[in-house]
Amino acid sequence: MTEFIHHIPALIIVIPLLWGFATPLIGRLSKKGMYAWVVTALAITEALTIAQIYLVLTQGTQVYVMGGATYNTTIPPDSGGIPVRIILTVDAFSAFMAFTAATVTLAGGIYSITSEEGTSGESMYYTLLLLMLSGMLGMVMTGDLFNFFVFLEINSLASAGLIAYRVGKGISVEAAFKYAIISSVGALIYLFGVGILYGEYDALNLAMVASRMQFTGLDKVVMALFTVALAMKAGSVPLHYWVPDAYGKAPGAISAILVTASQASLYALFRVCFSLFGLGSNTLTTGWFLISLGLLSMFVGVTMALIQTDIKRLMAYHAISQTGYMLLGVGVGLATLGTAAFSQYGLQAMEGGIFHIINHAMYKGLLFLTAGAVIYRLGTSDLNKMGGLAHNMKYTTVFFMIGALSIAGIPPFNGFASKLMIYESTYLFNPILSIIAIVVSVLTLASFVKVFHSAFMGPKLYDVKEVPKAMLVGMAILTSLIILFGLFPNIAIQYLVGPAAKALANQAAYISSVMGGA
Amino acid sequence: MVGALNTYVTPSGFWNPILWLIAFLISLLLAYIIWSRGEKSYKKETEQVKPFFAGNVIESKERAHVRAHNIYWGFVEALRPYYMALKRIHTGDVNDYVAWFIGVTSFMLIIYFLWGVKP
Amino acid sequence: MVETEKKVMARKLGRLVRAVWIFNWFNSCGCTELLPVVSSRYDMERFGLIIVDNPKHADCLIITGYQTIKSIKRVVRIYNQMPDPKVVMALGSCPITGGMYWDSYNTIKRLSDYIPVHMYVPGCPPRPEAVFQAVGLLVEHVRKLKEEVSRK
Amino acid sequence: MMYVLLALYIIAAPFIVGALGILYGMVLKGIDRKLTARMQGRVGPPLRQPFYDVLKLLEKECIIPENAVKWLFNAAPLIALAASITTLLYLPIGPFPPLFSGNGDLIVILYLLEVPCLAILAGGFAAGSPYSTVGSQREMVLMISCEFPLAAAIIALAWKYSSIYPGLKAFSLTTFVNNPIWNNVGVLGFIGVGILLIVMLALSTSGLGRLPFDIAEAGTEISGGMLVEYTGRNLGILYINDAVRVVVFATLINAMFFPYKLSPLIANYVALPLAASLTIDFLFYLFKVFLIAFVTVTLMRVAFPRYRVDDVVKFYWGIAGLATLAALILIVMDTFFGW
Repeated sequence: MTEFIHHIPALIIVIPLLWGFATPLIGRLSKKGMYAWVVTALAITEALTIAQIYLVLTQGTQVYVMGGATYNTTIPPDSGGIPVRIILTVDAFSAFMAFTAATVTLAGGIYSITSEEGTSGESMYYTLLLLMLSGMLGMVMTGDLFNFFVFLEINSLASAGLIAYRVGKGISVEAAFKYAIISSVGALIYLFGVGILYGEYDALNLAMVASRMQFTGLDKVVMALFTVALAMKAGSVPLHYWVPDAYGKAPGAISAILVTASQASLYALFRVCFSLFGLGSNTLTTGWFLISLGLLSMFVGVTMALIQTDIKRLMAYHAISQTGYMLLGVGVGLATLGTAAFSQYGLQAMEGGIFHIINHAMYKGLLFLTAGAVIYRLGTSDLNKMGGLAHNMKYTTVFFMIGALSIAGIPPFNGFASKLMIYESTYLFNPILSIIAIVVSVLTLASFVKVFHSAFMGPKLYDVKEVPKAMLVGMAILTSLIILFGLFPNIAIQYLVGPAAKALANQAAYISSVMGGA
Repeated sequence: MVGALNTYVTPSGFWNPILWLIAFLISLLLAYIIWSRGEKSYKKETEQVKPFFAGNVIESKERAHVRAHNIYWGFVEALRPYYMALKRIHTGDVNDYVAWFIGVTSFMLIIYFLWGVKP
Repeated sequence: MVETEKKVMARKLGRLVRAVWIFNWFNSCGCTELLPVVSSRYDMERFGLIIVDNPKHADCLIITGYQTIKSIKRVVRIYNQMPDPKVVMALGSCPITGGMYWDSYNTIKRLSDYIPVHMYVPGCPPRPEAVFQAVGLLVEHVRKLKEEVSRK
Repeated sequence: MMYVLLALYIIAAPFIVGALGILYGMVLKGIDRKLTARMQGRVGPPLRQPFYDVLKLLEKECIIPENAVKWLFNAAPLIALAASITTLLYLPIGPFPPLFSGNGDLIVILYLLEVPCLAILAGGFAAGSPYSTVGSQREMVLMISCEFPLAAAIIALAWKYSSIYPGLKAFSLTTFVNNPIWNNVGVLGFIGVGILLIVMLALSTSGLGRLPFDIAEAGTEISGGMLVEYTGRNLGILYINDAVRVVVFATLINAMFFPYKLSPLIANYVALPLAASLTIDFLFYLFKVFLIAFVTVTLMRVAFPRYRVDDVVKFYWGIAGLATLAALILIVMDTFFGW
């Protein structure tokens, strides 16, 4: 049994990959069998990620060498000090992100059993879904720069295919086309940076390159290429234009999972800024880069969302503005890295930013699922054609209210817990930051009140029934986590977010976990 | 004395969600006590339940529902110039997206070359 | 009236009288004399009477002046939209008998054909004191009702 | 044993604070109507008028409109009143520290001030009538515009406290009460905090939805705005909620800007037992709350006509917003250069 535990990191990536490609076979046998097959795959991955978090908390960073003699010989004896193979380094931050991605995909998978029923090519849908999940988990857990590019490509292509799943008279295909172009441009620029690093330090492992980094002129080029390419993939403002198109046109559950896909790129941006360049680079500049991205994303995202009339585009703009909160939180942590201020409020700012990642994944996933439910029943996503759904879609209305209240940061829910941490730590760095953050959270509330009114309130215009059970189960999973994190933020901080923040901030530990030869 | 419960502490503040929820439920009970003393009955299905529209009748249910596009007129009107500029930037053309990407990359290149690394 | 219903009505009216919220339907000459009732000269707020802006909040509907055929439809609808224990006060001679428009083709002659009117305040236009006398009569009526109920 | 005591304390706290908020709020409303009348040369209603109003409202029929979403329509006033009462738990009542001190700070209060407005707004939308929808939208615009100066004022003061007392929790109200802001600011800081005080007074007028900024329940324009469809006991609860919110806003401003006590002054003349000094401080607190409520509600109601909707946004994001940013800069200069 102990042998199996060491292989968990690899299993987490491989299970969705293999089970995804086996789905069309099962699908040919029986529809019900395929649903069971997919849900068990997602459930097993979810359980493994939880086990992984437990392992990382108890035994520290998990290192797994793909194809090595034993699971943790990172530097083979005859390689002269260079970790040759692909190494999965799973520290607390990666385990945290893997858990987030697996939970939202589980909820989305259960949700799409009924929401995608009867559509043509359903088994391909589930294959791409599991492929996308393995791409995300790979991006989050790999310690190898090039391997990250490979998983980034898997994830981008799978989600481009899924966005175009419902052709929707060609509009979704156009959105998927834009998403594919932007992802490939970003990924190739990232690959170009990896090429430069490989040329300079003839190593691809992130920890290895970080330990050998001398910050030459070329490294500054790489810094620029990495940070901006990953910022685009994460969807921050000056480069956010693809987000409303991609999320707005994807089918119900996919836009919820796309949120965690762009959060995986956000993870990569933080990993690059903290672990690859770390204290060698001028953390004030990279910190201010993240903070200014955050401020722009917050304000422009929410002001654009206020005037949208399409329910999914409005929520897409909110995904951008909430990503701004994470960038702000972690950016303040990065800007104060290494100084005395870091221990005073920098670490808590990072904790707020990272806690906001999982909170955002939960309530944004829930909101996209409720939007999918409304579209599933009404067929249109235009807010002007909706009205009075609360009369007979009771559960969806309650789920939507919980999601809207938590995204707006209203006290008892989880959005408030992470935003409170961000407000009360970033203002010490610069008071303007948290003033803008508070104003943006009220504007978020305003736009969701608008959706709440035009879609759910008003006289009974359509006699629609409640959405089928599986969709409600999908939403219930995310709602229970929202309420859990809302009422017990201490537990989330102590077990999930605190170790993740410390692991991210501690570059030396990351390098020693790989180079030190566990 | 009340701090015995595990309060969620931030660098310059604190917040206890469960305590608030208990207090909220109790004050909800207090409000319900006052509320329940009032009159419950009303004449169903009469003219009484029609929405007040200055004495006129709203022809159909569609017209009674205010649609989404004319919401927050006040706010959008006050920030009119800002919103005009914002709408112009969001062109929806992939070439502009990539152009923005190249622009921001070159800008960040200059920033990193100037202050990218600690001297 | 059954015994308990009278007691309930006494309690309701007893409370209503001390804080009458008025929805005014001033739409003709009848109301010109009534502005001092609201302003500082006669100040009706002394007795807890204030003007509210929609019938759903109001207890007392004051209708002044003649009602045309078109406007009476609105009046009936507004009367129905007011929540119970409500009172209607017709001011001026026009709603009582049609006033000087008694023979015109488009006004209605008697308001009480359309909605139950509780108090008539004659005068064209009626004096502000007449309005207070009407409210006084309402208070008097309620006091008598209470005594009768408490005696039983 | 300790937990039983704690449980009793937690259960009793909302009732104590609720009683104070409701009773004193209604008394303040009565005084406010009396003073407004007197300022307009009228005699004005008796002081007990708000109690009569509520008793009458509880007797009237409680109509639920046909388009309304029934459960939300009835729940909204209750949630609003409950949230207003819980806000009082985090505010210092006169000499006594907040009942839940150490469990909620200024940012929590900032959001708890929003929850009642949000509940009434949701109720207005749930009513499904055009007037109430337009009213609720305007209330949302009012909330957006108030947020910027309110957040800026709170952050500026908290930033000031964090730079003077790094050890203390800058957002907790006990820090505000124990060391009043006026004593530890230089000249520039004094002007800055003065500006913040004026902006906070304007904000409390719009937070309560009173005349210059009552675009949400504009009587003449949209005849009752959000509250159009509410009748009977629902309207009674909203009436009480409005009264409680006057006490909440006045206590917040009192705690932030005037946390002074009267008993130390009297103590050096005549020896005061503890009970006497507490009652004096409590009465002084009630008087301060009345003064603040008089300035923010009565004076503004008598002096100003109603703003247009977009002018409200321009005022709060333009004039008041720039004023708070200027105050922030003054406070920052005061801290760094110590003028």
